[in-house]
Amino acid sequence: MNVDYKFQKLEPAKSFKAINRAEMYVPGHRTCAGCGPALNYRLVAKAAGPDTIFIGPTGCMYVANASYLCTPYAVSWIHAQITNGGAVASGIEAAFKTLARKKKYDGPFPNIIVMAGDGGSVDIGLQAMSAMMYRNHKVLFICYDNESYANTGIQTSPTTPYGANTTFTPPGKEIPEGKVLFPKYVPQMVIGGHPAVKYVATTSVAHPLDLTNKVRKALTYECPTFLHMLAPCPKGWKFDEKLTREMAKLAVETGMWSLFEWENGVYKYQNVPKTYKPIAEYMKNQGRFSHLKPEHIAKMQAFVDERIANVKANTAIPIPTPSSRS
Amino acid sequence: MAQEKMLTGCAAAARGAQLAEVEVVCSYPIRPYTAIMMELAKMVANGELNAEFIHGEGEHAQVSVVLGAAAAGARAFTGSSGVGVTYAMEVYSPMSGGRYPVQMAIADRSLDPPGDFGSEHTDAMSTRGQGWILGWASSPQEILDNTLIAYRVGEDKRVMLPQMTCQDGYFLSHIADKVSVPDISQVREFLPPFKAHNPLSLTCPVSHGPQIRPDQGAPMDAQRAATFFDVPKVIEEATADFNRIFKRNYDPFLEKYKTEDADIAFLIQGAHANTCRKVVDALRKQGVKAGMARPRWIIPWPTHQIAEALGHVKALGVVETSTCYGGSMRGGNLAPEVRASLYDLDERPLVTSFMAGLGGETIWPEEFHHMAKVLTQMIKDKRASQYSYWVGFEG
Amino acid sequence: MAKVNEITVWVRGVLQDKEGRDVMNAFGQALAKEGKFTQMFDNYEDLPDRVLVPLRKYVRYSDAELEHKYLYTNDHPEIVVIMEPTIVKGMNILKGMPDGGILFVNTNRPADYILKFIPNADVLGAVATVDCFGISGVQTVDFSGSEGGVDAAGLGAGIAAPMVGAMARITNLVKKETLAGIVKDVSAMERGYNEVKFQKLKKFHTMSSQHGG
Amino acid sequence: MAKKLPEYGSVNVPKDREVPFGAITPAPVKTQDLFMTSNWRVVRPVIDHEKCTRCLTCYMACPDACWVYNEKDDKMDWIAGFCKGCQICIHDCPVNAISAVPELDFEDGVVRLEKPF
Repeated sequence: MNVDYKFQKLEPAKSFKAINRAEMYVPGHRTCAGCGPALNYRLVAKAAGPDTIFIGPTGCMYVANASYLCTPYAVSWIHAQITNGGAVASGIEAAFKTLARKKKYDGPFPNIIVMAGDGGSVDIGLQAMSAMMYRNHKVLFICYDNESYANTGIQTSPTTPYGANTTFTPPGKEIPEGKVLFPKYVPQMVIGGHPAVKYVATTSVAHPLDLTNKVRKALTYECPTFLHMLAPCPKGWKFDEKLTREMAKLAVETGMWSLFEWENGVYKYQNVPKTYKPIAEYMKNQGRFSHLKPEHIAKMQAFVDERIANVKANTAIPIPTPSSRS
Repeated sequence: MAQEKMLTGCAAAARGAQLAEVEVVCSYPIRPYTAIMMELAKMVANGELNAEFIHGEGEHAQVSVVLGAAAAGARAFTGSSGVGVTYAMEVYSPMSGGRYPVQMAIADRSLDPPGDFGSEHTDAMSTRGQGWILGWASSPQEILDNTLIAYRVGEDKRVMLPQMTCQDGYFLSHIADKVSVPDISQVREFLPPFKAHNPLSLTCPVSHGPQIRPDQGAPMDAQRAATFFDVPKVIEEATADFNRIFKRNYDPFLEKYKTEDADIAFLIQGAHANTCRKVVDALRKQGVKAGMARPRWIIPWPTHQIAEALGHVKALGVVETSTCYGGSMRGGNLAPEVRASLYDLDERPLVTSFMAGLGGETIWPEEFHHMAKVLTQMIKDKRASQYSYWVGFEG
Repeated sequence: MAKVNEITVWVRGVLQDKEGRDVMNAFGQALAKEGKFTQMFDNYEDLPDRVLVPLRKYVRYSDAELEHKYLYTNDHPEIVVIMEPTIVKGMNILKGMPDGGILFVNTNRPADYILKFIPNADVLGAVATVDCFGISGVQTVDFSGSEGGVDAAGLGAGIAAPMVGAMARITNLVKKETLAGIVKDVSAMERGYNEVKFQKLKKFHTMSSQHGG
Repeated sequence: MAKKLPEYGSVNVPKDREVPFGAITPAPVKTQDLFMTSNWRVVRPVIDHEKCTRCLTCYMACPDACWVYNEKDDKMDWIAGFCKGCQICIHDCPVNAISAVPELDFEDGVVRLEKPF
C-alpha cells in the first residue's frame, strides 16, 4: 500500500542565525552547571524543531531533566527504561504509521528521536537499539556519550576510556590505571551490522553548526539513523565546568574523537587536524586521569594513534558500497 | 452474523485481536503462544488486519514496543509464554503506572529449569502486583471473548490499565474447539475505538513519565490502587453488555458449578476446570455433594464473590496450578488468597490446597476423585491436616 | 524523649560535596567521641548531586539514643553552616531555625554584608565567619564517600578542617583536641578555631547554654 | 453468611498530594518556571556590549539557553533566572566580552528558595 506518511524534510542551516531561535529544550532543569549532555540536548532539540517526539531512556538526561513532575521538553517526550529506548521508539513510530494509514492522524510524521546515554545505547540498551535499526524504523537514535554512568555517581560504561577513574574502576595498588579495558567503537558497531541504516555521524558540543546540520540530515532520511555525540561531563571527567566545550574541542584536536559522516557507505571527515596534539594535553585537565603514570598515557596514545590511522585509511579509500545500500 | 469455527486457543486469541482491530502488534516466538502471532502475521500479510506487525527482539522489547504504541494512541497487542513473561518483568510496572491499556495474551508455560513446554500458571501469576488485570479462560471461546472484554475494561477511562488474558498452554492453545466468532459490527458496538489519555502529540506536547519524589510516589501508588476498587464495577458492566450483545452467559467474576448446596468444592482456574466439572458430576452421582468454582479474573481478586459462593461449603480444595515455594501454605498462590477471602466469615470452610497440573501434567479424573476423598476426610476430622498436598507426590 | 539537635551544612554540588560530607562527618564523629548519640547523613533527595546545585548535609545529635532516624531532612537546625557564601542569596537557609541559632559562613566578607541577604536573620543568636578558602583553599572532588560509600580520600584535608575548628570554638560542643584526632589537616583546623570571627546578635540570650562563644 | 464482609476500603488522595493521571504532564512553553536555577550561581557573567560582536557563540554554547539575541536592540540578553554560572560563555567568548563577577557583589538576584529544587 502506498501511503504518504508526510515525512519531514529539514533543510541545512548556513549559520547560527539561521538556526531555529525557539528553544525546544527550555531552561529550568537540574543538570550540572556546564553539563555537556544538556547543551547537546538543547542543540539537538533546536535542530529538530517543534514536530518532534523524544524518547528518554533512564540516565542523567532523564533524572536531571524530568525531575519531580516538571520537565524542560517543549515537545512531547516519554521516559523509557534504560533498557528499551529503541523498542519504545519502534512502538511510537509504528503507531503513527498505522494511525496515518487508518486516517486517524494526518499531521506531519514526527521526528522520533531516542536520546540515550552510552549505557542506554551501547550497554544495557544495545539490544533494543540494534533491533530498532534492523527493523528499519524511521527513528533517529542518539548516543549522547559522556563516557560513564554519570547519573548513578560515575561508574564505568563500555565507552569509558582506558585509564579513567570511576567509582567502579578506582585506581589502587593492584590496578593502578583504574579502568583497564578499552572502549567499544560505537559508530562502527552500528555501521557494521545494520544495513537499513544509511546515515551515521559523530558530533561534538564544540561544533554546534556541524551538529545541527547532522541532526537535520539524519532526520530527513526515511530510515533509522544514528548519531554518536560527544558530550563532556564536568562531574564525571572532573574538569572545571567552564571547559565543557574546550574538552570536546581538545578531543577532536588530539584524535580522541573524530567528526565524520558515514552516508551510504562513504566516510566524510570534518575538522581533521593537520597535526594531532598529544593525548596528554586532553587528559591533563581531567581529574579522572590524574592518577595515570607515563606508561599508561603511552598506552592510551597508542590506542588513539590506531584510531587516527583508521581515519586516514577511511579518508583515502572509501568503503565500497554494497548495492543493497545505494 | 456470528460464524461457528473450530479454533485452537491460539487462533481464538488471534481472532479476538483481529476483531478488536488492534493497530500495533509485537511478536517474539516462544512456545506455546507462538501461533497467536503466526495467525496475526497471516492476517496482516493478507490485508485482513491493518496493523503494524513488529518483530520484537525479545519479550522485554515486545512489551516496550506496545508501551510506545499505546503512548502514541494506538491499540496495541502482544503476548508470551513462560520465561518470556518473566523476561519482560521490568516493563510491567511502567506500563500500568503510565496507564497504557495494552493487552498481552499469555499461553501459560512452566518456568525453567530446565525447559519444559508444559502449561503451568506460575509465569503470569508472577506478575501479580504489577498493576495489570489478569484473567484466565477455560475454553477457546472464552479466550476470544476475554480478549474483547479485557480491552473494553482496560481501556475504560475509569480504568486505563493493561491486561493479561491467559490460557493454558497446549490444553487450550493447541487443542481446537468450537468457537462462535462474532461479527465485526457487533464487536464495534461492544468495544469503542481506543482513546488514549493525553497521548504523545505534536499539537499538544506532553511529558510522559517524569521522575517523582518519594512523597509523590505514595499518591501514585494510592491512585493506582484506587483504580482497582473501580475495576470490578467496570467488569460487571462490560460482562453484562457482552452477554447481551453476543448472547453469552458469563458470570463476571466466578463461574459457579453446582456450588449452591455443595459440601465439598474445588476452586480452580483455567482449562483443568473442564475435567473438574465432569468429576463433580460423577461425584454427585455417587451421592457426594460436590461443586466447583472458577475465577475468571485473578486480578482484581473476587474476594466477596468467593466468600459468598463458597462460604457455606464444609471443605474446600484449592487446586493450585502455580507454585510459590516456601509460601505460607508451602504450595501455590491461590490458597492463601482464598483463605484470606473466607477469614471474616463466622463459619468458614476447611481449606486445603492441591498442587496439581504443574509442569504441564494432566490432572486426571482419578486425581480429582482422590482430592475429593481428602476433602471428605477433612469434614470427618473437622480439620485440615495439611496446608497443601503435592498430588502424586504425597508423603 | 531527649532533645535532638540539628546541624545543617550547605555546600555546592560536586565541587564541595565531599567537603560538606567532611564537615558533617568530622564534627559528628567528634560529637560521638565526646559521648553524644549522633546521625550524619546526606540529603537523599539532593542526590545525585550536580555541579553547583545547593546541597544539604545533616548532623543530628542528642544525649540519648535517637528514637527516630528515618527522616529525609533536618527541619529545625540550631546550627547552619554555609560552605559557599553565595548560597545565602539563593536559599532560605534559616528555614525552621529556632530562636538563637548560629550561622557559620565560609567567607572573607564581613558578616554584616552576608546578613544583608538574609531577611529572617532576626532568629539568629550569633553569626560566625571564617575564611576557609583563605586558610586551606583545598576542595577535593572525590566520589568514594558518596551514595553510602566509605570515604577513601581522608577526612578533613580541605576547607572542612577550618570550618569544624571554627564550629568547635564557637559552640563549645566538641574540643579542638578531639577534632585534631579526626581531621587530616590539623593546622588548618586550628587556624579556623583561632581565626573565626564571631558576632552576637539580637537573639543571643535565647541561645542554649551549651553554646558558649 | 452471618455477618457483613469488610469492604475493600477506600483511598482518598488529598488534593495537594494528587499526582497527574499516569504522571503525564503538559510540556513547558518557553521556560520551566517550576525549576529556577539562578541560585546555583557563584559567578555572574557580565557582558560588555561594546566589545560584543553578536557572533552568537555564547548563545550556541549555553546549556541553559541563557544568552538570547535581542534583534530590536541588536544586543545579547542574559537570562538571569536560569543561569547557573558555569562560565562556558566567559571562557568561549572569542573577544573576551564577558567577564566573571562574584554573584555576591550584586545586591539583586536574590531568590531565597525554600528547597534547592
